[in-house]
Amino acid sequence: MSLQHYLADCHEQLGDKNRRAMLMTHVVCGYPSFEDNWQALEVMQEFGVELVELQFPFSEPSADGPLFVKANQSAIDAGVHVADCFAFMRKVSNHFSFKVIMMGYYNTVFKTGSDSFLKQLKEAGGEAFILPDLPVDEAGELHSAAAQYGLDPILLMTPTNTDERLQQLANAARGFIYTVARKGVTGSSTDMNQDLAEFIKRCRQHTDLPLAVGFGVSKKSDIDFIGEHADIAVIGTAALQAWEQGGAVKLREFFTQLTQS
Amino acid sequence: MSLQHYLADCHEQLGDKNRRAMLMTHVVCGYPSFEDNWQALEVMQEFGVELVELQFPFSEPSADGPLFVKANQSAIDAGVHVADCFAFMRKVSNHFSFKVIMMGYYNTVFKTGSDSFLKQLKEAGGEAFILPDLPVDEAGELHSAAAQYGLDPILLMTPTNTDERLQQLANAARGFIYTVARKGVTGSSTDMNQDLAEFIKRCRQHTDLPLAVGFGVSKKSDIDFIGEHADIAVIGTAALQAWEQGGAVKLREFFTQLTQS
Amino acid sequence: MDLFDFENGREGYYGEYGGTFLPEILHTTIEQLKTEFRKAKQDPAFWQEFVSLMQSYSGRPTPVSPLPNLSAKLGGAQIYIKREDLNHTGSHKINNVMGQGLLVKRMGKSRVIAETGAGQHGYATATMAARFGFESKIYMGAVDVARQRPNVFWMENMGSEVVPVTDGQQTLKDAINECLRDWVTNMDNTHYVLGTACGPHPFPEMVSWFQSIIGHEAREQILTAAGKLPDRIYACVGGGSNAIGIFQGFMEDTEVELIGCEAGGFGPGQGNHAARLAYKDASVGVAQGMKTYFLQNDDGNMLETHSVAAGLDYIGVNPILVNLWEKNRVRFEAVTDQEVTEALKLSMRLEGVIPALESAHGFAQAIKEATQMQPNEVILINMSGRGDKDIFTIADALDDQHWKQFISEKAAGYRGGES
Amino acid sequence: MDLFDFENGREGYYGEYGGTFLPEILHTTIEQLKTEFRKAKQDPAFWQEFVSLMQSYSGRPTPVSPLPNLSAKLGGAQIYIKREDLNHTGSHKINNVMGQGLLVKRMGKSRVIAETGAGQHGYATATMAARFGFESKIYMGAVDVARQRPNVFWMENMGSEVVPVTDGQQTLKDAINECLRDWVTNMDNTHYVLGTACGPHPFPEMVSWFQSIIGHEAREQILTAAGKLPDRIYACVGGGSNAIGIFQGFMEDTEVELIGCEAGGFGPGQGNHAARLAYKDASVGVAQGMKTYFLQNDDGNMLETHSVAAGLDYIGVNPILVNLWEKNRVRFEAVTDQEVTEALKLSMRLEGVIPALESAHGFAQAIKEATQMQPNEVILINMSGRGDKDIFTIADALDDQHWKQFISEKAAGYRGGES
Ligand SMILES: Cc1ncc(COP(=O)(O)O)c(C=O)c1O
Ligand SMILES: Cc1ncc(COP(=O)(O)O)c(C=O)c1O
Repeated sequence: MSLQHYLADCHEQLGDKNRRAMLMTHVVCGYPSFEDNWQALEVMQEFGVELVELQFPFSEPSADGPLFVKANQSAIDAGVHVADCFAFMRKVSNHFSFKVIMMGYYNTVFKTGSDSFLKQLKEAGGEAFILPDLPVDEAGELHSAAAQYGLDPILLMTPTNTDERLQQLANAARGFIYTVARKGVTGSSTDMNQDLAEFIKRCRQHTDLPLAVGFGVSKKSDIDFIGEHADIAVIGTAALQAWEQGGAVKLREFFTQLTQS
Repeated sequence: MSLQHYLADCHEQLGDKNRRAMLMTHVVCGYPSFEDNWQALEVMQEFGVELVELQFPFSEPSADGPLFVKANQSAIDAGVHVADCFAFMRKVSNHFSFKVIMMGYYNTVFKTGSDSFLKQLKEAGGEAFILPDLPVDEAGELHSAAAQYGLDPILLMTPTNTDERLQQLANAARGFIYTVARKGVTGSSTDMNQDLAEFIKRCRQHTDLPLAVGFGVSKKSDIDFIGEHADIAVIGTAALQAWEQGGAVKLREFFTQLTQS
Repeated sequence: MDLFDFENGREGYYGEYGGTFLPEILHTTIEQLKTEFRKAKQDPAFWQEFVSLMQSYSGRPTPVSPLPNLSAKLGGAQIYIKREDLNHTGSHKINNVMGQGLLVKRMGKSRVIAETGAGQHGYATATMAARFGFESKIYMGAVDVARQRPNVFWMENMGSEVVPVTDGQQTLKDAINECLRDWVTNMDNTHYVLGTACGPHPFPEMVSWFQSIIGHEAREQILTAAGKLPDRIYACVGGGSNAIGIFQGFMEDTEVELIGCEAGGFGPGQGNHAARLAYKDASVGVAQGMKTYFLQNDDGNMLETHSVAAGLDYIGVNPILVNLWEKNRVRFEAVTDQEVTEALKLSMRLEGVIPALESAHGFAQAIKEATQMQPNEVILINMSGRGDKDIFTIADALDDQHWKQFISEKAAGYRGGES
Repeated sequence: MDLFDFENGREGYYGEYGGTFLPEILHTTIEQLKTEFRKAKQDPAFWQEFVSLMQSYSGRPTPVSPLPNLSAKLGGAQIYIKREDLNHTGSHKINNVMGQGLLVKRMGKSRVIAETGAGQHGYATATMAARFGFESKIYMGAVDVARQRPNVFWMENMGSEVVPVTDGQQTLKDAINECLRDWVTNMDNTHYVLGTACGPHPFPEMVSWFQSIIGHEAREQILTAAGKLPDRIYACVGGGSNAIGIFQGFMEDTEVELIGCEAGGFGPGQGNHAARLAYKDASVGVAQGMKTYFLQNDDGNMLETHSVAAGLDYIGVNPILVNLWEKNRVRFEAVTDQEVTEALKLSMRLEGVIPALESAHGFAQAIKEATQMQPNEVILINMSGRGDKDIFTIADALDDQHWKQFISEKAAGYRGGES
């Protein structure tokens, strides 16, 4: 089943009752440790997240905010390699019911070799990949190869894009689209407002794919907003912050407030 | 009696028996104190020096070596003024039998005003002045004025001078001539050798005035050498060094070795 | 050979290298920059404005000086140096920065950001910002802030905010990441003044263009001074801007050998140096906005690098130079810290010139090769900057005891409350 | 007006000032110098050699830069600066030094000595000595050695011996005395490279001649840049070499007002400053080889002086300038330390230029006067040197806490054995 169909199914099952948006969460592979990751994923599973990004740590995470930068760096310092990330992904995709997406920077793919990387990703049970520093103009070959493996490239749409560009992105996108709620890097909170709603509407005009909204999602009201205007809420930094504050307990608290009805 | 006649008389009295050269010694006014100066002069008197230079301390004693530089500086720091030097000179010239010569830098004269300076010098019983930084070319007016007061400008002849220049110096010189035994500043010892003898001979060709030899005179053999080739041995740094080592006692020892027969 | 005709149809690519690898949110910004840059490049009045600004403000043309004593001592080729050290702010970095300043004015932006490693580029940017009246923020690895405090002092006094970057290795590459983070947030009013011929297109082309002023001047000057073209030209390569700057004057002169001199640090071996091409420790990757050779491990994560010269201590390299290297148009060599220190001493003693530690890499390689050349051959070295602002680093490199004592006494004075 | 025709028949005199007041032992040496200098001055090839050396080695001509932001902010005259800071070694001192170097070569001497206060002249002399292959010794007041260690570091590294002078006030004047002492000993093979337009004739004339390159360039440049002659020219006056250097370009232009800016230090009052003419604390005297105004007491002994700028902290002044002052051709003003610091801050912030503390005296006086001038009037300031080598002094003057912390950490690092 394709990612897009999976999400359509999820959406249908969800109905309108419990919560308004599907959820995509994020862990940085090996930070603080793979054991921590696993426990965090168990909590996420409890709360029924539909998608999880596993970030492959990179030494130059220039699109990330301070918390993820530190997480990337710590994981590398702790000796986390690409092979470890794939091994972990395989365990995760075998065990959990949510779908797993690789997130990282293009050099990880490039250096591993596109084909080798995609093959391993497929074998590890990944569904898609998000590479924020690989613009669509540079991604042609990778996307074709991915298609052969049935892997979806997740593209980002941003408030600064022209309509023309949004259309170009839509044409290349598969699975779903990651709409960036604001300028800046991951981390600080976003004001979910009319501007954002209009930006999402602009995106919607170019694609039928589900729309995820990311960057700074941290509150119940954010989820409600995204449920109303888009499809998937991306929860990144806020969850890691909770984990750092108190592991599974705090993370559970965080998801409880986020998903309470 | 003019300085030149005084020296001729002294020379005659000396004969050839006790020592070969007349002596000119040096004190820096007010260093270490006027009392020390006085005691030093008493010792010098004991040993029958014919001439004494009283150096008026100057802040920029660029022709002096380290010991005199320090002495000049200390005297100024201790508050020695030009007026104090004249007052001291008057006392000295009243009390002692040697003749007194002002030594210093031209700015002391210039700043006091030439006429005022010469007048005070005369009144203080000075016979002459030595201003090592006032070249003969710049000294015309001062020398004329000095002549009116019966004061002698003591000029320096140096080994670097041409014959022409030596003649020019000889023409302007009065009293005696200070021949500089070597390049450099006061202080370190001089090798009294054939070169020096020849230089003195060159000077002699230009003048009948008594010739003093200065810069680094410190040993009996120097005095002998000077006695043989010139007229007056100038004892500067070496005597001050003795004084600094042990006051009147050491100074007396110094002169004893210098003048023993 | 026009380096920038992109005849293969891939704008911003030099052979396999270059490109624009940036977050989508910067797409519009970078397109706008490309457009403005293209317009400026096609407008002869713009270049004229640039040249006359550099003349009146920075003292261009900088001269080419012969080094007769060094040449005589080595007994080989006649050595000349192009004097980028005589620029205002003391290095070639000002060429690029003033050029970008003019572009910023055209784009109507009011704020600039810049990364800096050695501090020279930050210093130049702070200067430019003061002169153009821009708000400015300089990102600098915390390690570099510590080793280049004098530059920080001047940047701050010229009104720039200097932000120490504590991520990663806390050096140049991390400062670049931090600039990108600022830029994705503030692109509306902010231009990122990249300091070397690296990063996403159009930066390599743009920086190269502004720095080509070095090569154009130098060609004419060396012809006058030496009566012939140089046989070899040496330039240190950090990001590669001063090298491509001087090389561009001689691209058509195929008989002129071009030599890029990288930071050999302690010598070969991962982590010991910052030589991307001369040693065998780097491989092709994509980071910091571009595809080029990087000092990276098998996972594509960047290695630690080392050089006595902060300005050469960088993981990546100018993609244009990589292409020229593959085409055998530019030879790459690495010079160790120790060779650099020796070259520095020689040039101070024999010629009274103090190259920056970066530039001294070019001197060192030239010195090695000059002895094997003939007295009728000519060497030109790009003296990209002056060393006197590196006093702390150079004093440490020379292990100068007087200096250490002076610093200790100064510190004691501060503790005692005097200033 | 030819300053050097000595029509009154007294060679080396400017009105009542100047002359040659040296120990007899130097008579022959100074005569020989006068002769060689006279020959050189009458030989157009010599000046040509000088100019081309300065072009290829020091980057001359240095530009004239407009300061549009400062001018706009002050709302008065249009301000321009002559960029002597862009010279090799960072100040105008190199002009004089390279010129004397050429003379030394002509005289066949092999050793040079020099005094230095701010360190700039010593630095330039060490550079020249390295370049010409002369042995060299630099005398520097011990107080100045302590406050200008970076310059000492470079001098030593260029092969000069730096001798701290512990006599007197341990500053510039004492270093001059010490040079004279060395010279009376070693005149056979040694030339004394005096650093400013002071001392015995022919030094004031000689130094002025070499420095006149500033004024000759500047006149042409300001005409091009501003379209007219400047209404006023400001130059700081230590010994007076940069001032007489720029003024000489405009001697015939009687409509151009020339303003010498002295070190006002803490303000008027003996011992508080180094203003010989602008304040009333100096009088005529004879010292350091010349007759001129000195800061001295009634006994003719020199006073303590003070300035934030070591290079202006001097008891005497160029006799040529004194004569021009008496003739009302040059106006003298004094600028206090505090005004200087403010001017420095303004020029850094608004224009990205860092004048040496010495040069900042000219800036400060111009800033004071510009506001009362009309926008169609033009000011030219001689920026005699760059401030970045004064970092220790400037950081202290600005009481920079980061800097103090940096120095303390650096010192702690040295104590800990790291370097
Ligand atoms: C003086 C100097 N030279 C060279 C470099 C290296 O940069 P690039 O290779 O871009 O010229 C730097 C960088 O800071 C520098 O300051
Ligand atoms: C930069 C600079 N300007 C000015 C001066 C003052 O000297 P002068 O008056 O001879 O130009 C100095 C002296 O060291 C200096 O270094």
